[in-house]
Amino acid sequence: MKAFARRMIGIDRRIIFLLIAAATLLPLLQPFGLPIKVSPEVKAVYDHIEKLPERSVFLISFDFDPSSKPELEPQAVALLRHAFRKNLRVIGMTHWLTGTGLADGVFSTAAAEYGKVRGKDFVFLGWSPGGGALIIAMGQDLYTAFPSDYSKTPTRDMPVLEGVRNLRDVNYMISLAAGSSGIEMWYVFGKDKYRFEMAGGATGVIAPGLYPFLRSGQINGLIGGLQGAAEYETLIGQKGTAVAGMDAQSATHMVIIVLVILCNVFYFTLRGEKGRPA
Amino acid sequence: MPEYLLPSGTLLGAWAAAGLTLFIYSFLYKDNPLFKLGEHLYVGISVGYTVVLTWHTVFLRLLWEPLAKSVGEAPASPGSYLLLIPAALGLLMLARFIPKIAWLSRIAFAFVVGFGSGVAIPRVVSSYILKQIEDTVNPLLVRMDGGLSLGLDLAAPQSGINTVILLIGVVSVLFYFFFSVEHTGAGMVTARTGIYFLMIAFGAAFGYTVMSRMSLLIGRFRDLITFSGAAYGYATPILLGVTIVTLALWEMAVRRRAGP
Amino acid sequence: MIVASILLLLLTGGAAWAAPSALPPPEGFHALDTPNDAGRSLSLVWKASPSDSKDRTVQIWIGEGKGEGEFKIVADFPANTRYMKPGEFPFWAQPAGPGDHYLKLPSSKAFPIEDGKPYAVKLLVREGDQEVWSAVAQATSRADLFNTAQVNNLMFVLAFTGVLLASISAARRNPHVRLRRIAGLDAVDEAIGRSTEMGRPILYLTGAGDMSEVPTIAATTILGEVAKKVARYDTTLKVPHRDPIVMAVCQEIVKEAYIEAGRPDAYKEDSNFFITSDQFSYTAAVDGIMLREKPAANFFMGSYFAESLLLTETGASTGAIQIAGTDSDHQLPFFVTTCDYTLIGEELYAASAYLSREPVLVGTLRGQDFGKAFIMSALVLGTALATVGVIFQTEVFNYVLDFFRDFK
Amino acid sequence: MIFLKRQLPLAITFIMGIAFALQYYIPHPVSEEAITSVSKWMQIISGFALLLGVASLFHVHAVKIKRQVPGWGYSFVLYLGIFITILVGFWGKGEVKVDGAQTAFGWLYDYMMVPLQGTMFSILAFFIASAAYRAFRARSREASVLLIAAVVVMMGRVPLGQFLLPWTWDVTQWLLNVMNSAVRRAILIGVSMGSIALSLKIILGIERSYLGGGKEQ
Repeated sequence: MKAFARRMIGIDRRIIFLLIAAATLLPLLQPFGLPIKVSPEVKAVYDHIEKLPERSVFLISFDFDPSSKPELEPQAVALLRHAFRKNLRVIGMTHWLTGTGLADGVFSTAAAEYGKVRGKDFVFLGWSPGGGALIIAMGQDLYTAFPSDYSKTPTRDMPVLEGVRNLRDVNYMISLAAGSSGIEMWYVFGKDKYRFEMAGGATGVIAPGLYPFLRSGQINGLIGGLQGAAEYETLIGQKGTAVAGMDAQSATHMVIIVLVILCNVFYFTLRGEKGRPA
Repeated sequence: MPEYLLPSGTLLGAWAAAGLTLFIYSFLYKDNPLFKLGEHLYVGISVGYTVVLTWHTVFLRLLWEPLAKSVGEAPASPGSYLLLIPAALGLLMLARFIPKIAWLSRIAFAFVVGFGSGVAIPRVVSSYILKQIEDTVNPLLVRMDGGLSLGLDLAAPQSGINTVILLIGVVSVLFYFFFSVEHTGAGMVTARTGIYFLMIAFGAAFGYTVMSRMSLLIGRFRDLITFSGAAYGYATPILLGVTIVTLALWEMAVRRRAGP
Repeated sequence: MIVASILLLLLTGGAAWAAPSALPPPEGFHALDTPNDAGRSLSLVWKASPSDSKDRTVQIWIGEGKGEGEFKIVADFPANTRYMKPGEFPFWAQPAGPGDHYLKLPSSKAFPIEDGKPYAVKLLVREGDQEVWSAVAQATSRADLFNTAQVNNLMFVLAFTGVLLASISAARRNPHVRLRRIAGLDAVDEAIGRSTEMGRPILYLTGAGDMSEVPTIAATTILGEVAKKVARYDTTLKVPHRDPIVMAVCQEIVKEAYIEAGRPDAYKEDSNFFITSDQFSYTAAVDGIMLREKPAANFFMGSYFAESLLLTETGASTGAIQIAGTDSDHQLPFFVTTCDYTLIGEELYAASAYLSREPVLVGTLRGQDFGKAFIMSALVLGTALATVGVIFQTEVFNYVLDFFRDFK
Repeated sequence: MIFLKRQLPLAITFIMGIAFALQYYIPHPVSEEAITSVSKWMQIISGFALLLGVASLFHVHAVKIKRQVPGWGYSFVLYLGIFITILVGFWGKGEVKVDGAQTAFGWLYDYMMVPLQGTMFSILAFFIASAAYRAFRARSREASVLLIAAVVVMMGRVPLGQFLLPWTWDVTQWLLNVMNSAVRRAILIGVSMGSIALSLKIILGIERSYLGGGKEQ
């Protein structure tokens, strides 16, 4: 027993690496779909979209770049699926130049799933500089802020934008942000002035800092990190990458916990040995 | 090229990305030629990238363009020549290439260090001292329905009981950092309390971070899974095979060399 | 018909009853230059009224000069909002009385406000179909030269400077200050000794910061002390860098240390070398150095980010003694769990004093202790005062507590 | 000469330090402008200094190649990486995208820099596990509380943990909100004392090791 414990306590760390790799990879390939507890702040976003009438205008701003892709892309996919299923008109845009290609890809894939047509059911406006100033410009006139969309089609007279002059005509908007400035900026320059309802989606690191906004009603809902994305996938009944990701999270966390417990068992087995073990 | 394949730029990119990802991961097995290749390439690219970015954002955008623009104005305002100061200081930095006048670089050091020290002082007092005191000093009792009550709700961060715990934590950890007081007697008890606080907080922060680190791994694995599709020409499985075979061959070569 | 006329009577009579003869105009309305700001903004103050409600709105109208020209509306909000927030201003810089309405009116595209030009402002209060104008108030905006709200910050800096200088000069007169042990620093000699015995290099990292950051400066000072010891033991020192200026400074420091240790001949210019400023390629390269050159001791001083665990875990796998020192609180959990010794937070700044035992540095530590003692008492007393304030429902303690608040 | 070598740098440090400490208390736009432009100056100075760094890197690897130390071939790979990146970078004028189309520089960034960075970063996932296995042993009472706190938080963070032990979620919140903030606050206050003291000493010329030793005599 002691010999075994001694060998296990000094185990080759590459075995631990393999365990972690397996615990991550297997759930990704074959999700086991553990139950996900849906939090009220995610439910609020879902409920709001659920209540919107058909052909309402839904604006989604991709305020992140590829480094936050693992957490925010699943959120975007789930939201788009929900919006397309509800037959909303979806407008996409980004404040981050480096996130443009990624955002366009997400749009195309989700739209293809539901047979939605670019220019008629959705439009991806792409990137334009300015940050807060861009939001103000959109609040005054959408067509001067974005004369053409990402694929260089003129925005004026686009069927999807029928009756939309500026941000006041947006029914609901969500900013998926990798920095707290994304959601704050949309609130300060957009919602506060042009009175549309808005929500936020954020990476796990910055989500806790956004709860004050939620409590004060500045945003009506908040999707936080991969967990939030998994909750949204559960709500729309389409378990995707986030649920699989949360399974992988559960698995790796449990692997580490079991490893720590085992190493303490081995450690205490050895402790009786002459004085203190190395 | 078969039709189901993606455009060549993306395809080549997927192969490069998948290959480099696997080369770097091979480091988890042990230091090996593939990792060395990836590592040196990575350092090279990052240095090249920094040089290009510095040239465009610093030399062109911050220095050259404003200078050229304001000198071009007639008459040029004296203020527009101010940018020559950092340029001169930058050149002093380069004096290090000539040992005889290398000491000139100290003037530039002094400028940088002086600025940093000055900027730090009031800002540190504001956000690390006053703000922290402000957030820690809270009344232990709250007035509710006309009566006084000591909030015993551990789940509410602002409750009286949590204020007390917070205060004990801050004071005991601060005491632990005292340098000119020996940790004996009552001092030892306080310092020990401080150490326990430190250890609990470190453990909690460690456990909390696991999730974001695993998210990174999930992200990488997801990319590798994407690249293993037919549209990408089965990049991941093929390159994984190449990596494993190379490692095996290398391992055999090393053993043979080390052998009798 | 009768019913109708009664109804009509009721309605008209009711309306006459519900609407008092007139809305009260806002009392004590005046405008002023926003205190402690960069200019281009005015502030408005008026007294709160018990009848303020969310159904009553207030509009702000502004015009140039004395108000002879045209007025423009710039804001519109319910009458029961925009009060002085408790705690927003310190007691010594209150722009309005407690409970008053207070509104900062910044320059905007709709109405730009310029410094040095007079403006006239008036309020329009509306409820239902009634409305009433306030008197016209005048003010001129200007940029201020000193933020009086931050005077407590400045006082703190000056007081601490005094304490520091006093304890340094005290330490010069009497250099025998007892200091408590810091285990990590006792281990420095052991680590250098072991590297010498094993004939392996010592790896020293100065962190992610540049030369204008204080933890980096602390790391370079410690490097000086370590280099002196290394020079005496005649061991190899390797310092890979992420910032070229830090590299240049460290070259000077290490050279000076070798001269001071009497070994200028043993100094090598390329013991300090640059890799790249990119976080993770730097990490990959340093991990490579650890695996290939197998240093017997790794020092991690200065500020760190996510790379910390990538460095220390690789270092641990090569069996090196690892000593870390950082003020990056978010990385401390990883250093503490993977290094043999960790200097936590402030200990990083104290390290050079411990290693050199110079009176100036030791005196500084004493000064820092005084500072901490002061803050500790402020925390305990502040909590006590705040609690007593709640018990007796008094605001009087704010005159003390405001000194320990951060104002912008 | 001694003045230029010793006193002038100290004087510059003093003036810069005092000026930019006072800047904080001055709301006037001129003071705001001063700090913005001097921050840009710092970037320009480090831009020049980058040349020192690149020279050092070239030197180290040139020596490796000249002496043919083991693995000197990789130094060529490094040179290759630098030259190709600089070449495509200048060719594409430092832009990653022109008119929506990716440049070669952008390709290099998206398909080499980003994956390399992400992969190196993600190795942390493996190391955090191996570090936990090695370090989380109940060697002492301090080590025990550390390991218990870590395990509880790990449980409370994931769905499976919340499902098995529902109370861990609340305890996690409490540990992070109360215990962790207490410690972080104390560390920050201590750190600030140390950093203000060091900054003051530098401004007043008491600490001058950054100029290359030469303590106050």
